[in-house]
Amino acid sequence: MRYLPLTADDRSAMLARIGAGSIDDLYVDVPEAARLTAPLDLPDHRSEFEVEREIAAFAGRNLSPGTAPSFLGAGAYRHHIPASVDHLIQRSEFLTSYTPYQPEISQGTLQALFEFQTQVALLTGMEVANASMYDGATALGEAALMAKRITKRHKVVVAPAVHPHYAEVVRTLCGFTGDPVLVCDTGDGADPAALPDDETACLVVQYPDLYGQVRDLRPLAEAAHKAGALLVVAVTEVVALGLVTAPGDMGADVVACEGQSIGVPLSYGGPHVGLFATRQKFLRQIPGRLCGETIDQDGRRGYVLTLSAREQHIRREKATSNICTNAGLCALAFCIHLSLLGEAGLRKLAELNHARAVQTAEALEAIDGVTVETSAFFNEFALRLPRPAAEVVEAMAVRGVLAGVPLSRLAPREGGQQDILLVAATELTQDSDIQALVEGLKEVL
Amino acid sequence: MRYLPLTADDRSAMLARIGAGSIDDLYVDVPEAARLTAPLDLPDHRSEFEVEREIAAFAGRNLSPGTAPSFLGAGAYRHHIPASVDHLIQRSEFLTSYTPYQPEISQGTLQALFEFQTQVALLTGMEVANASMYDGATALGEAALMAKRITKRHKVVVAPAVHPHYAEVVRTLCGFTGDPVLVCDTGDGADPAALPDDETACLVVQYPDLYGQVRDLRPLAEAAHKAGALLVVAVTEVVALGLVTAPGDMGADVVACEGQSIGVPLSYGGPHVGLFATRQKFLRQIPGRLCGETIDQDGRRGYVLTLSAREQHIRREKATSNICTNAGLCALAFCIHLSLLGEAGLRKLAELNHARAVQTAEALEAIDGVTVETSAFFNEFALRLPRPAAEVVEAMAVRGVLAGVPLSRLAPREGGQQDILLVAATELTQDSDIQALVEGLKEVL
Amino acid sequence: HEEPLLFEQDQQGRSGVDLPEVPRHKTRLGGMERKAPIGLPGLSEPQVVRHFVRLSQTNYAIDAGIYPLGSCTMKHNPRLNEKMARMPGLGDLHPLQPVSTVQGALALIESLADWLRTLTGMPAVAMSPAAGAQGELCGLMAIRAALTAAGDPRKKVLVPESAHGTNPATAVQCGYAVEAIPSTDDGRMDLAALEAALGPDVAAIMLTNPNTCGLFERDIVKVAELVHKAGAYFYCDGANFNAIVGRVRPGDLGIDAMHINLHKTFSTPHGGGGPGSGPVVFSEPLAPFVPVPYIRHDSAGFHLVERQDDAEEEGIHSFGRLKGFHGQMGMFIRALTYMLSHGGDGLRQVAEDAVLNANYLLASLQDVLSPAYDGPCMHEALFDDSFLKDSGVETLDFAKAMIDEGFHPMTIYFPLVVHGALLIEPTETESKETLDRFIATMRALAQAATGEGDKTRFTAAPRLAPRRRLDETQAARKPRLRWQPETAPAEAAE
Amino acid sequence: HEEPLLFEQDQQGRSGVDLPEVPRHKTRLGGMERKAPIGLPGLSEPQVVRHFVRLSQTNYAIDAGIYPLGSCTMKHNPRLNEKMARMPGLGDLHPLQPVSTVQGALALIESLADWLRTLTGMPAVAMSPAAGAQGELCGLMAIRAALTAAGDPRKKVLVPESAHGTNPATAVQCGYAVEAIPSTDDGRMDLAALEAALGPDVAAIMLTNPNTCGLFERDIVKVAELVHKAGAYFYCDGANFNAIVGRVRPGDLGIDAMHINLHKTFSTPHGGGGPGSGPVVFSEPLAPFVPVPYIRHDSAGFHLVERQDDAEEEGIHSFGRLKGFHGQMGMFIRALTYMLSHGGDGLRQVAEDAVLNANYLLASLQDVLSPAYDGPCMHEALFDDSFLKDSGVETLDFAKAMIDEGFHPMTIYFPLVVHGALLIEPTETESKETLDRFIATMRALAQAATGEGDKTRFTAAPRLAPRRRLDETQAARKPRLRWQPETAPAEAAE
Repeated sequence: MRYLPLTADDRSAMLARIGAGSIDDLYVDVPEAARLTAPLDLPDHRSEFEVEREIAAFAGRNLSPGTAPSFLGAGAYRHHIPASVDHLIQRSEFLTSYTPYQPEISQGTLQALFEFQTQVALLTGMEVANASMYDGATALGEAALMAKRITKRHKVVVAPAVHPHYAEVVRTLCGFTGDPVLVCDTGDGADPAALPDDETACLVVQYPDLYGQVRDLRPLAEAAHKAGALLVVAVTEVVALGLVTAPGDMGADVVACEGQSIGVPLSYGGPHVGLFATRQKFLRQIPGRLCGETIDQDGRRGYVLTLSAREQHIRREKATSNICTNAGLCALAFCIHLSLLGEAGLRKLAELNHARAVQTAEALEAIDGVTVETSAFFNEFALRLPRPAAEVVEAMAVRGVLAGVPLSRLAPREGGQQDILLVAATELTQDSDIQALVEGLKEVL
Repeated sequence: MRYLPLTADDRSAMLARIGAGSIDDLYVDVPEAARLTAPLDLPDHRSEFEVEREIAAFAGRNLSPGTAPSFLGAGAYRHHIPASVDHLIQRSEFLTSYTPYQPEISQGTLQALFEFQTQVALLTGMEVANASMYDGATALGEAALMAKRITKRHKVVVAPAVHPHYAEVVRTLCGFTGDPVLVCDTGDGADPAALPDDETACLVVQYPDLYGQVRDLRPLAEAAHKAGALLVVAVTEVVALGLVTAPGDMGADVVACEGQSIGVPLSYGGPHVGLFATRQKFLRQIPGRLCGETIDQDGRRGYVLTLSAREQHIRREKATSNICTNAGLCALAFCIHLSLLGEAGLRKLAELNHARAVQTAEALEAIDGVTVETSAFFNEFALRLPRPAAEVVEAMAVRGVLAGVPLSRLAPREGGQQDILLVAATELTQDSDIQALVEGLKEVL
Repeated sequence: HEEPLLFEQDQQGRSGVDLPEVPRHKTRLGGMERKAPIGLPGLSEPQVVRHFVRLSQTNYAIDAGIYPLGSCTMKHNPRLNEKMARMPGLGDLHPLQPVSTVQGALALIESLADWLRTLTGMPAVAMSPAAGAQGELCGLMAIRAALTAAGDPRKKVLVPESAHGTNPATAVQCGYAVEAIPSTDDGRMDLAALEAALGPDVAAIMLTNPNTCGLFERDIVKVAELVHKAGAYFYCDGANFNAIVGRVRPGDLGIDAMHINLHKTFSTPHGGGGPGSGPVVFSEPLAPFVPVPYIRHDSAGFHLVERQDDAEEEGIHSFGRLKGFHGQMGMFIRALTYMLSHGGDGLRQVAEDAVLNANYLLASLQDVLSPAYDGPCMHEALFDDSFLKDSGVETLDFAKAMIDEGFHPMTIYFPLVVHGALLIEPTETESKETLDRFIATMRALAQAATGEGDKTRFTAAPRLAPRRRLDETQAARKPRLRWQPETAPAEAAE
Repeated sequence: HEEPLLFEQDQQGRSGVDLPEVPRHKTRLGGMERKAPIGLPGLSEPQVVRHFVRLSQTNYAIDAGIYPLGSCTMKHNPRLNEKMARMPGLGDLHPLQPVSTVQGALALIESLADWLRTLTGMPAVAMSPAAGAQGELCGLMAIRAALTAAGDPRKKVLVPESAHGTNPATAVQCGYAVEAIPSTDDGRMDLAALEAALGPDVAAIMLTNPNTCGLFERDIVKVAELVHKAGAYFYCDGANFNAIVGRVRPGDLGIDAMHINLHKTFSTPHGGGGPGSGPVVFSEPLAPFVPVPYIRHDSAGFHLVERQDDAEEEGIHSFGRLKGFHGQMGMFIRALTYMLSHGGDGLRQVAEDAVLNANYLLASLQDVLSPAYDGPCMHEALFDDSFLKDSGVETLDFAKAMIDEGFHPMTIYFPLVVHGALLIEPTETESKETLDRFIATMRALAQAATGEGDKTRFTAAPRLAPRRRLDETQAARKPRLRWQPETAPAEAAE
């Protein structure tokens, strides 16, 4: 066993020191009936290369978006990750360290978290941010929970066109105990500004929304605030914030983003990284970890986890959240990639995404019977097809093209929604990809 | 330009400090006619992902031995490299450091080299080893040069069945200045023990030899020593030394190995790593770097490059070799992989290699008209085919099987040698690979 | 030279990425273009790489030394696992690809689920929880869903005093009141107190086993009986499953739900704070209440049930969705790689060596530190601060002095049931040589702390770390949670 | 805690690898089985990983700080290059695969060769040399082969005093006598001395340009004319090509052969001592004498000419083979990735920024250190030790004091033509901020060294490094080049 340093001689010597006759003597507290005697029905240990072959066999049965034209989005986006990002997060000192409970020997992790918090605050246009959540959807759920604590109201309203996964997580986290959660159907025409009432803790909206629509949030912020509610904004494609007005500049009270697009691989849905930003005045209601600046005994600047009186390990049943482990390493990847991009790089990256999406939309609009439904978008839009999108996607997959996400996979299957295909482009979209999509659709439709 | 930190403002400010009007002023010493004014005919800089696509396009035009049954050997072997090896050698502190000229801040590299030298000495059965050479063939060339310095004789004799690449490098390095180098034909039946005469500096043999033959070197050592010559042994498959008697235990004076099999990827032939080991008494004639143990000012054990009076940067035209940069990082990879293997692991690895080769040989021997020519072998043997091996290899490649190395690619094409195929197996050889080889050969022959 | 913040290294005009020229295109942003700059700093790639390399060099890590944080399980993280997680065709899959194009991914997840079912002896497993704490939430939600379905949602969750903070926090987040159960003098839950507390309003008990004192709850089968008799469910916090994997199946103990921290038992790296992954195994009665999405397998292949309405159709009354997509696939790959590498035989050895190492530490330190409880421990050894009585050295000082000796300190002040706790978990991947060196150092420190003479070695520690003790009070009183640009002095504005 | 040697951590019964069981097989080793153990130590994977991580932590690296080693060119090593070198289908190719299965690999090598030909303006290139020094050998051998083919092998190679040690060592290894050409007061080769030395027995001159004093040899075109007129060849040591890439083509200067250190100009990592790669470009007259193997390209694809007899058939009088296989493919991939990333525009900027940075250092330090020569420098700035005169501080002390300031020292005592040389090469990948910090430190050190007061800051330096000054004399007098097992004391043998 390559990972186990004890030899048989070691084990004997150690048992002798302990005064135990055998390892079984150390398991005396286990009820006898529960002590396994026979081996479980599992294979024995294996060499590295045998394990590699086994994992490769799983990989071989998938179609990788890296090898096929792909227009998949709807909350997860294939972006290019610079090689240095993955290298740096694999450094032993980052990868194999624990939560920085001993700050004197964890300044690397802590300073990076401080920088991450600053980046998130800047990007969202907010005042403060935490040290990350599991993903965008849970960050949104925690945002709604925080709104309930702040407003001391119980009702959460989720506007139309919020990603159904996000809405479901909000419903699970906020509604499980019986509190009301109003989730509008994704395609509901309801005016979100009319939704908040005097029982509403927060109005939850998405920006750009599920259909990729970019719209001014100021009227919604006004409506929410007028009703005494908070405006909580979900962002599933954080690269958009390089090009469009930040939620914080339009009156958002909490912004919950999925940060995967910057530095984190798709990885079939996880681990990703949730960004959580809000106003300074809500500081002590923030869930999760916060890193703060301070000084050491010699007066040197340093960083520590702080305000932990909000957290479960100190506050137990009175904590703002039960979160413990977060998405530290993904937050680091986000921080490194965004450091590489910088102001100019992020802006250009966002412009490229938009340009590629516009090119894709224009190419698709030239197909008979197909319409782009999203009037203003960043890098993703809803395409109305003349037949159910799910079937079209399957037919395209057979042709080796990942054409997008059929709305019916996420939203109720009734009504005209089933003909909607969500199509995303990124900087990795090539002309040949667009051509393959268009030609495939022409054949399939 | 992502790798260049200077901004346009920086450049102006720096030119001002220098007192130069423009960058051109710093190139005043270049003859005017040689100053390039127009850009060269080269593409402009590109993004990471564009570069990745371009390199991937090259990769896509090759058949990777990782995806095809492969029996290629003849001096380069596909072995499994544990994931931790490649990770560790990529650590910034190893990868991006220079030759350890400042030992106080290079102890990591130095201690690893000291450990490498010890491993090489143990493995070859010799007393001392250097800190690496470019590859096995150049190590052999340097060994022959060293023998010339030690014996003060000019003639080098290369026995039959030495890898032709190695023999050619010896001829280039030792014979270029007009000194005699007798290179026997690979398949020459000459008795190598009869070759050394009183002008011979060294007898060069390979072990296991080009045909994979393992034979006792003691008679050759005796013959060489009797003639006043040294016995220089080349090892192209270092894993063999885990299972067969070490050259040092059979009277070798210098052992030159290709170390690629342990820790170093095939990489289409380079970089690999040359191992160079010899007797203590020849210490001051060793080429290349040596790392030695010493103490620091506070009495703590430490390591330094030593005996550099042998080397070009001190000794200039009187140096033992012109080598400067060696194969440091590959030596580190070798050292890490061999540390992981340890005594027990290397032995088992070697046994596995032998077992797989025996299985392969037995399966091939069952084919009509095909004979294994090598009577005793480690993991590689010569297979006589009923027709020219080069054609067979091509035909097999079309079937997606890398059947081995036709001897004719290396050795003179005349005579019976052209029907010889060198077939190697390693721990990565699977039953299905052997089956594909046998079935393919049955069809092709 | 101290590494400045990224923001202090800003120079606009620099970027660490190159991108192709943006093709000419119509803008379709609906007038929502950002007007002001974001304020991100401009650095080149060499600067960014150096920045993070330099930052990393101030961190301690398991790859550099023993990291004996009790209840955190910092064991060796094999690099093979990292390599596998990055394999093309796995690491780069999109969570919403057609299911027909990800059959290998689903098969991998199911394979991991099979290992978990076999190792725990439980019939069902929910793979989606993003971390242990979310696993707890998942478990309690399933329990609440089952009770609600039975028309009896109940009000209370019982939690022993020694529990992790996540247990009570989770119970509250799930809408329950929390009642603490005291511990006995031998470091286990007080069975009599449990019996007294159980009643018709108790929904569940949350018990960690082996518990946070590093002890196996001897009466666990009895606990399960009592809990079930009271109509409640038995949630087991599986944070310490690494002590018993391959030797004890929680399913044989009467447990109804248990999360498994993949990073603890199955060595996915902790990454300075995550990501984690917290699959939850369930008993038969709770199996119909799992969250979506989940995988179903039939002759046609693997299917992903992503929606509550689809689940309902096949009789699963799912309580809903916990996170964005299916789960922490990257962690699944690492954990499965770890399992395949160890095999059933190796996993059992993992537990045994973890327990052996902890008992070896306990036996070797018991005369100089003060063990909190008698008897063999499981995977971690718990001491209290009575050995420091009147020494002028606090547990915190003792821990900080370890830093100057080159060791990461153990967990301190947890569990709360012990005064000034020191909880040491060596894990199975530490060699006897390392333990012997650790023991020698601890013994020397204990003697120095309790002997005569100057105690600044403790009270002023650490002195050899990248930072000395940091002012946590100031950090909390005047929170500075982000960099702010220096405000231009008023004079400059003239 | 100091990291012991691997051999001191040995315990048999441990291994850091698992391997499948060895299938039953007949042994066909001909009785040559090894009898005695080898003596390799047994360690588990966690121990090996920790060992090398801990060792690495005692190294300085370019990723952690400026590494201003003159003539070594330690610049940023992009991680993209490492990723590309490991791409399946490139990193795992066997050198003796059928050529039909490696067309992409050959195309890649040819593509790199094209870049080198274009950047140097030379018509031919030999790709196989394993490092710069082997490139020198390759170049001189081609020259010797050409001269021999012309019936006039000659006897001498002229080398300026300031040359790298590899130049004379190479010339000797190639069978030539070496004659040194002195330098002038402005740091260039003495043209008159060259003219005097040239004659019918001179085979070649080896000149580094920009030279090792960091200066461009102004008279290089004249040198070429003189050399050619004497019937000799002009070998240029291209170690410093990074100063002129994209701005000057060696082919326009009359050069006949020049090696290119891929790690210097094209940033393949130096790895603590290699591997390198040293392609050599050739002029038309030398092109027919290249080593095997080389690549030929026609309408049928790429061919690899591996044998001298095959080469001869197409009119190439190859001098033979220099190393085992075709060349340092892993380095080729990295270098080509670097070139594609920079493009022609970026490579020119590389040279300009390298020169700008060096001149900025020179201008900023010239009043406190003593510049060796006047005028602008190229990519490195050379100082002598006259500023330290009577200070009690030697160049070595000054360099060691830099370590305590967190910097890797510059190259010292090279080139030999300057007394107590300090050769500083910042490279283009250092920011102005870093240079300014470096300058401030150098200025402070220079003032401290030349001022009044205690000089132990220099003479006792370094004090803050993993080791203080090491006893190199003892190392050389009593060489201990390997670990030896402790001999058992005689008593124990009883």
